[in-house]
Amino acid sequence: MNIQSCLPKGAGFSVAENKCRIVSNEAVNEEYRLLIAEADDVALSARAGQFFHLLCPSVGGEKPFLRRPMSIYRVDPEAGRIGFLYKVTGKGTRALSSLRPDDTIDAMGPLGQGFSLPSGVRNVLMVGRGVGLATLAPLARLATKSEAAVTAVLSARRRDLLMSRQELENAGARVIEVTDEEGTSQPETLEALLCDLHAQLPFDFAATCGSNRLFQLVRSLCAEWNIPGETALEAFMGCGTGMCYACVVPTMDANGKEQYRRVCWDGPVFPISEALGW
Amino acid sequence: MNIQSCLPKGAGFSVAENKCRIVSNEAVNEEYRLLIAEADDVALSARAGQFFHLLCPSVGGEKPFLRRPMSIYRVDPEAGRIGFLYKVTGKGTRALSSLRPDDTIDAMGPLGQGFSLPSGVRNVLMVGRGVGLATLAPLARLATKSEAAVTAVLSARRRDLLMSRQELENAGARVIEVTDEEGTSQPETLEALLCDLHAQLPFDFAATCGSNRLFQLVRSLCAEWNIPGETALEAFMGCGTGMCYACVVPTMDANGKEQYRRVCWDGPVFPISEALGW
Amino acid sequence: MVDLSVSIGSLKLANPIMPGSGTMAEGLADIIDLDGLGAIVLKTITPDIRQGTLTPRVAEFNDATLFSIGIPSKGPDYFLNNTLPFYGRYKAPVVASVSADTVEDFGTLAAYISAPSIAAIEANISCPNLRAHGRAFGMDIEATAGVIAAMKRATDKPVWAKLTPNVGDIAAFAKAAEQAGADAIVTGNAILGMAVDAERMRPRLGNVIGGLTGSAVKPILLRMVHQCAQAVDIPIIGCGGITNGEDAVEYMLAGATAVQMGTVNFVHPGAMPEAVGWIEGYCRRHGVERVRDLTGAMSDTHAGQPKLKVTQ
Amino acid sequence: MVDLSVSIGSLKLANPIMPGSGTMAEGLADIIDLDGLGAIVLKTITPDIRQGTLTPRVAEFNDATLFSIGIPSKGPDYFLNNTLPFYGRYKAPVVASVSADTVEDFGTLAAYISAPSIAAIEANISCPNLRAHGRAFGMDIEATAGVIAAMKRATDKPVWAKLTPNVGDIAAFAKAAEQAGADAIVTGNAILGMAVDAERMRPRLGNVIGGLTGSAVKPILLRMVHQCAQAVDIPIIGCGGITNGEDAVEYMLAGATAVQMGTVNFVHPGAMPEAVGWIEGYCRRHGVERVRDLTGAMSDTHAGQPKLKVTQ
Ligand SMILES: Cc1cc2nc3c(=O)[nH]c(=O)nc-3n(C[C@H](O)[C@H](O)[C@H](O)COP(=O)(O)OP(=O)(O)OC[C@H]3O[C@@H](n4cnc5c(N)ncnc54)[C@H](O)[C@@H]3O)c2cc1C
Ligand SMILES: Cc1cc2nc3c(=O)[nH]c(=O)nc-3n(C[C@H](O)[C@H](O)[C@H](O)COP(=O)(O)OP(=O)(O)OC[C@H]3O[C@@H](n4cnc5c(N)ncnc54)[C@H](O)[C@@H]3O)c2cc1C
Ligand SMILES: Cc1cc2nc3c(=O)[nH]c(=O)nc-3n(C[C@H](O)[C@H](O)[C@H](O)COP(=O)(O)O)c2cc1C
Ligand SMILES: Cc1cc2nc3c(=O)[nH]c(=O)nc-3n(C[C@H](O)[C@H](O)[C@H](O)COP(=O)(O)O)c2cc1C
Ligand code: FES
Ligand code: FES
Repeated sequence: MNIQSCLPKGAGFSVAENKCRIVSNEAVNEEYRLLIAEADDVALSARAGQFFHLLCPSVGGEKPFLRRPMSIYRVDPEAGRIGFLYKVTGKGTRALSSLRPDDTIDAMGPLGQGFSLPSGVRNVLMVGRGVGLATLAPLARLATKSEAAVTAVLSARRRDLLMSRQELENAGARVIEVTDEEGTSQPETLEALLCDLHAQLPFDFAATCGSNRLFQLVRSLCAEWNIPGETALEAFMGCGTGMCYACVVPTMDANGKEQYRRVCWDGPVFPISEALGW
Repeated sequence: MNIQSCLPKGAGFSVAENKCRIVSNEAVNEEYRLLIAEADDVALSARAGQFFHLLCPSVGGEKPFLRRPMSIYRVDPEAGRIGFLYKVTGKGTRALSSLRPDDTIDAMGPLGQGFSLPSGVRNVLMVGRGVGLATLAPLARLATKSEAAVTAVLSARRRDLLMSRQELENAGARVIEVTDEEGTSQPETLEALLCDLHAQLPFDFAATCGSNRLFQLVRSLCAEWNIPGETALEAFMGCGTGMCYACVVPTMDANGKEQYRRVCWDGPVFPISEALGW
Repeated sequence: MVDLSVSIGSLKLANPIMPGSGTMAEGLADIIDLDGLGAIVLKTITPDIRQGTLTPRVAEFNDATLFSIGIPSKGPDYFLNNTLPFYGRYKAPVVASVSADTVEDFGTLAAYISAPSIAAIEANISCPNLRAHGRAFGMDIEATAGVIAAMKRATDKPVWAKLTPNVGDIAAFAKAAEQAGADAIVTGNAILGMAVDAERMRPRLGNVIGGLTGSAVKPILLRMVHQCAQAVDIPIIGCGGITNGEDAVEYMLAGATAVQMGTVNFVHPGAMPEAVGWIEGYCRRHGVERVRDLTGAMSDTHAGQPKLKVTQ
Repeated sequence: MVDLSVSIGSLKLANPIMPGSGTMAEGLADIIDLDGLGAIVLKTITPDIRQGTLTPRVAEFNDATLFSIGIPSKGPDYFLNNTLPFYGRYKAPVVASVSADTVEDFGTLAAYISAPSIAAIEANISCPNLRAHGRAFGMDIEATAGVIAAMKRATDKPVWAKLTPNVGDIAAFAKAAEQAGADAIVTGNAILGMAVDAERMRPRLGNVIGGLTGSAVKPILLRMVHQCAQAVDIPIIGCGGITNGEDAVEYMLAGATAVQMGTVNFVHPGAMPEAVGWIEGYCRRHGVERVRDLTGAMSDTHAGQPKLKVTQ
């Protein structure tokens, strides 16, 4: 439900400054919180990999001037709700964590280019860590909807920091968890595991997000297996709407030329072959 | 009680940045609120006519950058409490009104020159309106303590906006209320009333605060009756501690020369003969 | 009925609100109706293709931002073939903005992009990021005049001189631009600033120095607009920290004919249309029939009266 | 143990924190121990007696204030007979600040007040309120050099040149002051600003224009300090929006040897002693033995390493 929006909508406006009522905003573990808010149709059109630019409230003299980008973690059109999974890192996210049910949040979006599963994909590999787990969750739903199998490898420092298992299993994904504390998350160990899985049933698409090391690994495997892949990148943002050019990252364009591209406008999801890590 | 003060105290420091626990902060009528806070010894040394410079909290992105001056309305050394009677007019006082019991307020003070009753005064006249009622209340207590009789004339637009009757009667003052709605508050009406009272039992000191019209009236009566008087002035303040020279008002010095003086440092209380109104 | 239109020389705008160059792009059209604007001012372009400055490109304060973007530019051909046609669908006049390395190149570029659909050309002589430690054309009074004169020779379009606030006597720069033929003055661009990360002992921006923008700079640019208004006869477009209609009115009262809103578009994309609405309400409340009557209508002293005849 | 002392030429300060001229007075001694300061900088005085500007004298923003005070001055005799003796009880060095109407008068006043208890004299060539619309000595490079040279001829005390930020190329002014013999540069005074009351259509200040100070100006003055530090060899004292120890460290990393804190004293009179404590903790945390090693220690680029040898 859109409580108030002063901006013209409908007729061709694909992005809105949605004033959303908060349903819940609870900690899911020591580091992450899940914010669920009511949303109108424009917001509910969000696709996997897109993000919202959230206006964080001012709390006790601390004013997060700019909005903060958050990947869409959950879209539930039936309930009319959207969800964000976020880590409290600085003043913006600290302010977010102060929001209570029935408060309002101004969530501008949906923004950016989401994941685009090539048609006919049958077996999807997803490898995520940290915030990446938030970004990949809706992709699993997208993939299983188009009847692809999904294997989601979740990585974290400790077992208690793993998230999204339930979310991904609900989406029909097979979930494999690896952690630093158990020694199962190093690139070499993971590479062996992934090659094994690929040997059993070859992946034809891979997506990764949330860690540079995982990105490097998945990119090299995509090249080796000769399959397409995508990754979502992060950058400090100003506008989130392609206007300020603050969020540029170096990318390799299709012709192999290195150039800055805007994470908020050209991304956040890029073909894995064009991304250069971060 | 002083919850926390990082500043050196005792040894000659007459002013402190008191972090005071709030006891209550309730509306007394449509326009005014009474804030009661716990205070330590430095704050409890406040004298009638002095003020505190209050740091107002930031509320929802509104940040009152500078402190706000408030006259001391009540000092209760036994209970260890001080009180302010304030009108919600702008962002600072709006922020003050958001404070709840057990919140902390940073009250710097006591500051400025308070009232100084000439010794031997027997019959004190006080005339106040609006905020002036807050400023004059502790003077009544001071006067009755030194065994002077006190007549307090309280003026307001409407009867429901009159305040401090109880406070003043508790202090042993005779209270006379006049209002615009009853037609008892015009200067002429008031002048007749005051001259009447003076004829019955001559006043030997007068104090006024809160209205320019009342100030003009009382000043001319003081001159006519040849008695000393004082008035408390207001001005926009920066520091409140005599450092910035923002709060100057034109005054007549003892030699009849007009010059700017600092309300926070040379005042807020000035001899009525030296003040020029505002 | 309030008449919201204002004239910038020969150019008539439906209302006094437009974006600052570089603070809107095609993306804004996904969120608001650009036809609600007085004008559409486009990002500065350069003759060559540029990538812009190193990252990170933004640092944030309570009431301001520090951006160092440089002028990422796809060049004049991309501008003519892609950017301009995109905005062709709107009826709001389109203002181009140009920058270059030499006075002559300003002229050449202005001539090259003087397409019929362009209503005016703004000279960004003030971009703080192009030169080492921010020295720009706009900090040199002869270069300022030189750029405007070169552009006036090269094109028939109205030329707006967007001054940099990183000067001492802003009014002298406004006068120099006026004498060189500028049709309007935009006051002004971002103020050079810097941010240091104390814990990491390093600059926060890739470019070390950037442009400070947002509410915090408003008192400075407002003062400069007032000074320019007293020095020149051509219209002044105020810019700097304007976030709503009230800010815009303050600039107009101080002498601006129209205003540009910048950083606020990044945070509240609806800010410009909302400001138009607020100004209309303000005029109605104050009995002002024509918004242009607000220009310079502030009283000269705190104690004085507004220089405005109102109908009430 | 961190060595907090810094040297401004021949003058050794116990720590790098001092007030900005005009932002402390006797009243501060009722609240904090002035001996905790690196120096005590006094309000500017003039040869004549002055009342200062019209009221209202202050307007407030979220993160800044706009003051227009002028230089209310009781003159040099009051200064010598009343002000100086008051501060005689403190061991922190006392710095006077002077302003005048002509270059020569700067020299005459400096000579007149060169009492033994004065450790240095600051030249306030930048006061924005004395002249119509804020033009000041400090906006003219020859006048800047002239004032410093006149003072150096007139007194043996160290002379500090307090620059105005209302100029284009601040480094050029720092260089001119250095060449004229200044012992240190203070960068800098308040930035000229203005505030308009839209509803009442009038300026908020009696003087129309005032000086913008407080946190909001920090990025601008910090950039100027960095530019000055690259241009001169004499010490630079940073000033502008410093509210705590972290701000002070940022200025030092950018090139300042010491700092002045201004407006914050009005809001948090304990800010200066607290900043000294914070800086000590910072140095300890970073293994910095001498606070003076922080001066200019920031890395030149965002990606680079601090130019600092730490002991850890
Ligand atoms: C497209 C995109 C999607 C994202 N999705 C998520 C998500 O689903 N869950 C989640 O927890 N986080 C996500 N992030 C990261 C999140 O935006 C940052 O953690 C957040 O902005 C930090 O703000 P802060 O004020 O709490 O931290 P501070 O460190 O105080 O922020 C200071 C400034 O740095 C910027 N910043 C700091 N860290 C980052 C970062 N990692 N990426 C971008 N800007 C940053 C802030 O926006 C702000 O401008 C995403 C980032 C991007 C670009
Ligand atoms: C010595 C002294 C004692 C005072 N005692 C009381 C009191 O006991 N009770 C009470 O209700 N009010 C009192 N006032 C007035 C009170 O300080 C102002 O009402 C208050 O500062 C308004 O702040 P604001 O942010 O709510 O209003 P705003 O109008 O938003 O304030 C904007 C600015 O103007 C200043 N300002 C506005 N009105 C006044 C005013 N009348 N006097 C001084 N500065 C003003 C504010 O401090 C602030 O800097 C006193 C003022 C002075 C000088
Ligand atoms: C990210 C960013 C990019 C900008 N790009 C340009 C530009 O290309 N050309 C230009 O003349 N001004 C540019 N500006 C300056 C703005 O047009 C405007 O002058 C400035 O932001 C001050 O206004 P504000 O305080 O409302 O943001 C840019 C500003 C920002 C924040
Ligand atoms: C009320 C006030 C009065 C000032 N008076 C003087 C002065 O007399 N001489 C001077 O050189 N600077 C004066 N200044 C400028 C300060 O010393 C300082 O340079 C400025 O406030 C910037 O620092 P800040 O942002 O920390 O306040 C004054 C500033 C304020 C706010
Ligand atoms: S954040 Fe502004 S262009 Fe991406
Ligand atoms: S408020 Fe600063 S001197 Fe009075």
